[in-house]
Amino acid sequence: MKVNIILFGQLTDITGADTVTLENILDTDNLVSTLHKSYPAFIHSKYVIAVDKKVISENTPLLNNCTVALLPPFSGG
Amino acid sequence: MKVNIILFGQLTDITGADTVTLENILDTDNLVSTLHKSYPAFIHSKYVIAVDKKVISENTPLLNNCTVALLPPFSGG
Amino acid sequence: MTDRKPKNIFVAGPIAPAFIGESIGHHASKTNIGGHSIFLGQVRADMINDQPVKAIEYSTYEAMALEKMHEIREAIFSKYALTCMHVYHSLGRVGAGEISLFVFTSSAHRKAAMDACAETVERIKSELPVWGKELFDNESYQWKENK
Amino acid sequence: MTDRKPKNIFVAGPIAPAFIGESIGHHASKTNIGGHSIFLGQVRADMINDQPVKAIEYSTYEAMALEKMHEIREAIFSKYALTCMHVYHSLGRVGAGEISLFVFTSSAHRKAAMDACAETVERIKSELPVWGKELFDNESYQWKENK
Repeated sequence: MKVNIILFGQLTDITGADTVTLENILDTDNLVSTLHKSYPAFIHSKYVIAVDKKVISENTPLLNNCTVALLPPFSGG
Repeated sequence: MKVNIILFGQLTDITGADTVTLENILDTDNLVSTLHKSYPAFIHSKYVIAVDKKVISENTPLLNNCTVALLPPFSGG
Repeated sequence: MTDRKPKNIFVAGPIAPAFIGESIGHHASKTNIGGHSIFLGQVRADMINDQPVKAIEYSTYEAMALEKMHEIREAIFSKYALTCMHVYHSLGRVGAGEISLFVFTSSAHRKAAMDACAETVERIKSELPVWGKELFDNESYQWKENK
Repeated sequence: MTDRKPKNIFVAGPIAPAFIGESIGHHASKTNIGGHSIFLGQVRADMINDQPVKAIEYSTYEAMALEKMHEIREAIFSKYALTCMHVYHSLGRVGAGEISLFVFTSSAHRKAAMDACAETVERIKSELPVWGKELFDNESYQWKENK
């Protein structure tokens, strides 16, 4: 499956874009390992993964049309 | 000694005035007993005594020109 | 401990919302501030014996209140890393829905401002010689008691 | 638990002090309110590597932030006896000395408003997907980290 990932904050400095698209992704563990291969700088980045606007804490299967976002530490306020 | 006492809040309802003057007063215990004779309603009133703007907690001698104030419970804010 | 002079905190009548906005705006040049904490006391139209409170008329023992407020201010400044503190309290008549107390603290990091504001409000309520007379429509009144 | 709809909290650029004054004034008709608590976040001109922060540029994951803010609001309303709550957060550029966060809670008695305001600010800082980019004079920047 093809997954569009939206990126925020300092993570956009790594990719130079607000979104990246990865191919052949089944779940979030799979997404992370593919991402780390394409963009090694992510290995040392702090971020959490949100699937459909909910932060996940364990491997999560990705369905068609789901929204995946990578969120670096928040700094609002 | 003659002492002028300033009154606030509900205490002014008892005397009908912001100040009362008592004669032959030596200390605050003396002041309270004289006041209670002149205005029995003070016996049932809640108040603290301030001498020269400091709330006192025990019998305090009153000097010439000192300022005595009777303060009912505060309700500012 | 600095030697701040006792400041007047009392204003005649209600504290205007626009004045609060202006006070906030005056801090734009203090670029070491990261957080402001504000408490506002507003007069409630409490029902007492089936009569709504129309207004509170505030009075004070001013000389003592300003001395006490100075003492509170010094204690708060020595306890918290504040940039500044402003306090205003109404005297005279303040209608229901109007503001009678404005406490405003600022600091580099939010916690100091928030804790200092809360503590200042508690001390003002319990230690300042100020009295509120709750006024009703029929010219009757009742002396307010702080809970 | 009421069914409040997710509200937009985001505003473009700084939050004007006059707007804060107006928001306060809108509560004059709510005569069951006795206390308002307000927190304001202001951009600090921190020195970082000998350069002062000129401004912070805020961005968000808006769909998630509004959903999260709705969840925070519902939790705060169910925990505290609030009359109302208003939250505004800047997006885009906010200069040093300008205001980027405005949290405003009101209640009949002061404690609910004060505690609710403090808890809402903490939750916004730790749970809302918002990012600040600290901008310097020489076009360089650094991503802010909340302590």
